[in-house]
Amino acid sequence: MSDFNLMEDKLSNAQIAWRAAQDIEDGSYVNLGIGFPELIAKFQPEGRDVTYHTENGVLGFGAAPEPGQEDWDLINAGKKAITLKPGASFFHHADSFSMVRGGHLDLAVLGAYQVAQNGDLANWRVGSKGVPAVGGAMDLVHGARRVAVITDHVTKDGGPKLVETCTFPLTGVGCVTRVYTSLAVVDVQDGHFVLREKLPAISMEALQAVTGATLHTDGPVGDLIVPEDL
Amino acid sequence: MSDFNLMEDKLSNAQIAWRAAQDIEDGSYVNLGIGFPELIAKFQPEGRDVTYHTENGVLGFGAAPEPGQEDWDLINAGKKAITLKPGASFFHHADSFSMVRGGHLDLAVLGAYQVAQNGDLANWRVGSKGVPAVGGAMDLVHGARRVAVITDHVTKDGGPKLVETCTFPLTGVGCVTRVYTSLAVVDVQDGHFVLREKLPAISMEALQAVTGATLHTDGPVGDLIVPEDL
Amino acid sequence: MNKVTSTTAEAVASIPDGARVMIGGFGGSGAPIELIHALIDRFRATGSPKNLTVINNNAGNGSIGIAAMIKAGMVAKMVCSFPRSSNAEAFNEKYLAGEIELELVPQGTLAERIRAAGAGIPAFYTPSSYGTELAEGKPTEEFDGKMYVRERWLKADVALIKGQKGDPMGNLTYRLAGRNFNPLMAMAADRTVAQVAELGKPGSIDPEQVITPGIFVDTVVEVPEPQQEEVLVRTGVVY
Amino acid sequence: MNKVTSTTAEAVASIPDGARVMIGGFGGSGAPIELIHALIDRFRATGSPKNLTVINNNAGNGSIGIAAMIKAGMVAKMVCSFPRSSNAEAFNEKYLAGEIELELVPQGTLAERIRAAGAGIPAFYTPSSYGTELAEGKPTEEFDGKMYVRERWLKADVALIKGQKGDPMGNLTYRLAGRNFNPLMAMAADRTVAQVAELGKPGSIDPEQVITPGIFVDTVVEVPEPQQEEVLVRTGVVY
Repeated sequence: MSDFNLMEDKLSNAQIAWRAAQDIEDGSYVNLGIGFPELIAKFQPEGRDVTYHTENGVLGFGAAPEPGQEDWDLINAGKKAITLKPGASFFHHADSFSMVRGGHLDLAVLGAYQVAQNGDLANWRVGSKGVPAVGGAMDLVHGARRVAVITDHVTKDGGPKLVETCTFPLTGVGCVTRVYTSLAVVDVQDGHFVLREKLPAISMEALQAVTGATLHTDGPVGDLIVPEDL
Repeated sequence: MSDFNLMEDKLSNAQIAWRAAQDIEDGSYVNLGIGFPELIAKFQPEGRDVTYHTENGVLGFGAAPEPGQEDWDLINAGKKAITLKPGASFFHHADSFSMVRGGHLDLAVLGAYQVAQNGDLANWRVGSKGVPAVGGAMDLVHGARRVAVITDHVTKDGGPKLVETCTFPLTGVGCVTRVYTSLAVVDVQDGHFVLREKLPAISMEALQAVTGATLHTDGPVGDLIVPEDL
Repeated sequence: MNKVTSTTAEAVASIPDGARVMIGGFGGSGAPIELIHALIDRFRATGSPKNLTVINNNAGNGSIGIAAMIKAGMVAKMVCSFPRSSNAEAFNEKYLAGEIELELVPQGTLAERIRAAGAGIPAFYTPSSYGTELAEGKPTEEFDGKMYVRERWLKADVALIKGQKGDPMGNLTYRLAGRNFNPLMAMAADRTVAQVAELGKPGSIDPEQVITPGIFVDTVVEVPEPQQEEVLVRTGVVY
Repeated sequence: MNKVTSTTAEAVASIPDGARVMIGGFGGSGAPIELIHALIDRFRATGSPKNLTVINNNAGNGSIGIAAMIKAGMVAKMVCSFPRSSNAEAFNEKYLAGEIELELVPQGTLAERIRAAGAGIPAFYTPSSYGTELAEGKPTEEFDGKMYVRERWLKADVALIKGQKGDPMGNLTYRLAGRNFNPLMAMAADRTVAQVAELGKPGSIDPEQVITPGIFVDTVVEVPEPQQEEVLVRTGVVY
C-alpha cells in the first residue's frame, strides 16, 4: 500500500467516467454537464436504454455526427454538434429547465472544484477575477433525483477537492448525493462523506490524507475496479 | 324626454353588442366572455381584421359550424363548437393565460352584475348560495389593454348596475375601462364614471336617476345611435 | 424504453385511495373518457380507489366521465374553476348536500399552478383574484405599483390525460383544442397515464412536433377511436 | 393582418437608443444573425441605436453577431448566463476593461424570468442560486422545507428572433434546437421582430404545429437561407 503513487496510480478521467456510467439505470433520464461529464455517455453499459437531456432543449440525442456532417442548429449545451435518436424531441428553454427544476431528471452529473461534506458544490468560478459564467449549473443541481459529481480526487497541486466547507463560490447548497473521484466513490449522507469504494491499492489512511473532511464508513468499503485500457 | 320608457326604449342586447363592436380596432386581438359578449363577433364591422382568443387554447377562430358539422374537440371557452380561420393556432392553457395576463390582448369584453365607479367589477356570483363558478373571468380582467363591459343599464327590477361600490363579490379591482349599457357608453376614469354617449331620447336627469353613482362629463356627450333592426 | 400498457384497466390499476388525480380536458375536448371509465370499473369491482381529489377545469357533465365518478361516490373533493354548467347535476347535488368539497380556482391560476408544479416553481405572483374573496388569506405584494396574490404550485399523484398520437417513449401530440390542460398535467403529476388514439414507433412523431416530451409521461395506452364526452352527454349515455 | 416587412433594415429601424433588446438563440443555434447585422448597419450609418442592453444566453462569439455589436460599441450591458466561451474576446476585453456591464443569471432562471414577463407573472420562486453569491440581496423563502430565491420577470423593449416557417399573422415554427429562447423572448418584449427562412400564407402552418402564435409577434421578415453563426465564426468572418 505504501507504494501508491497519487499521480500515477489514480484513475484516468475516462475510468472515472466509466465508473459513473455503471450506476446509470436502465430507462433513466440523464443530464451530463459540459466537458468531462459528457464522457460518461461513451461508457453507457450495453442493454441500458438511457435518454439524455441537454439544457438547450433536446431530449434523446445521440453521439456527435461525422466531421463535416454537423448541423449547427442541432447542438448540445456545450455547443457541440449532436445527432438524434428515434423518439427525440425539441422544446424551448423554459420547458427544458422545467424538466430540470421540476424533478423530472433521474440524474445530473457535474464536474467540481470542491464538494463539501454536506453536499455543497462549488463548480462555477474559483475567485472574483476574470469573466464569470454560470450557465445551467445552478439549475442542474436542483431537481434531479440524484446529483452526482465526477472529479479528480485532488487539485493539480495535490490539495483536497472533497472538503469540510467550500472556499470557492457555491453553485448549490447541500445538493450533491454522490462523488466519483480518481480514487474513490463517496456518498454524501446526513452531512458526512461516506466512503463506498476505493482503489484497492490505496490505504484508508492515504485516502483520508488527501481528503479534506472525514471519510465515514457504515459498512464494508468496496473495491473500485475499472477497466485498465481506458 | 319625459316619455322615455326605460324598459321599452332601451337598447336590445344585440344593439349593445353592435355598439361595442364598433370600437374594436382593425388588427386587434380580442377575448369575448362567455354568453352575451360572444354576440359582439357577429357585428364586427366589414374590413376589420380581428383575431379572437378563447381561454381553452385557440387563437383565430371563426363562427360556429353548420349543425351536424361540430367537432367537439374544437370548442370555445363557452364549450360551443367553433371553426378555424386561416392562420389559427392551438396552445395549452398556461400559454393561453399567458396571453391574457401578459398584456397581449388588446381587449376583453365581459358581462357584469355590477361595475363600480373605480372600475371594480362583480360578475361571477351574486351571493353565497348555490354552486360558485369563476372560470377565466378573474384572469381576463387583468392584462388586456382595455377591459370593457357590456350590460343592461339596470337590473331586472330596475336597480342600478353602475354603482359607487359593488355589493356583490368582486371579480377584479379597478379593472374596467369602459361600459356599454342599454342606455349609454360610460368610461371609468380616475375613480369616476365619465359619460361618453347616451340615447338621444333619455335626459341626463333620467339617466342619472337609474345610475348608482355620479355620471361626470368632461366634454360634449355624444348620441348613442345604433341600427334599429337588430 | 417502452411505456406502453395494453389495457386501460392496467393503466389505472395502481391508483390508491385518497390520491390526488389530475384529469385533462376542458369540457369534453381532450377528456380521457376511457381512462376515467376504467377507473370507475375498478372502483365498482373493488371499492377502490375512493376518497379521490380530482383536479379538472370542470366538475363533470351528464352521467359519464367525471360526473359518473362523482355519482359513483369516488370523489371527496373537486379542484376546478367552473363546476357550474348545464349538465352538472352530479356535482351540484353532492355539493349542495355538503357531500363533496370544492376548491374553486380561477382558470388561469389553475393552469399556472399546475405548470408551476411541473416546472419546480413552488410559488408565484399573479394579478388574478386580487381583492376578491378567492384571494382571502393569501399573501399579497406590490410589484411596480400593482398588487398581486401569491399562489402555490398544485401537484398530483396521478394525471390521466388524452393525446392524439403517442409513441412508446411517451411522446405525445394532441388533437385541435383537446390540448388545453393535458400537457400541463403531464408535467405536474408523480405519474402520468396517457391514452392515445394512435400509437406509433419511436420516431413516428417529428421531434419538432412533439408537444409533450416523453419524460413527462409514464404509461401510454392505445384507445383507437376514443369516445367524445360531449357526444355521450348529448345522447344521454349513462356510465 | 399583415406583419410582413420586406427588409431587415426596416424591421429594426425603430429600435431606440438605450433599448433593452432580447436576442434569441443559444450560441449559433437559432441566432437571428441577419437582424443583428441589420442593426449594426444602422448603427454604423446613423450612430443609433447605442447604449443597448442585450439579453441573450451568451455574449457573442468571434467577430459577428452579438460579438460584432459589442465590438462596434453599441452595447452598454449584457444580461446572460454564459459570457465565457472559446471565441468570446469581444465581450471579454470590454468587460475586463470595465467598458461593459454584466448581469449574470443562471440559465434556467434567465429562461423562467423571460417566460414570466410574457406570462404576466411579476415574480416567482426558484431553488436555483439559493445560498450562492448570485442570490445576494434577493428575498428568500422556505416552502415545504426547502429554501427558494424570489426572482423578478425580465422584460424587453424589443426581441429579435429567428424562426423557420412564418406567416403574415406572425405564426412561427423553429428549426431543430434553434427553438431555445426564441419562443420565450417573443412573449416578453413589447415588440417582437422575427426573421424566418420560409414565409407562407396564413394557414400554411398547421394550427397544431404552430410553436409561437402570431399574437406574440409584431414584425416578420423573410431571410431565405439564413447564415449560421457557428459557420461564420469557424470560417473567421468579421462583420
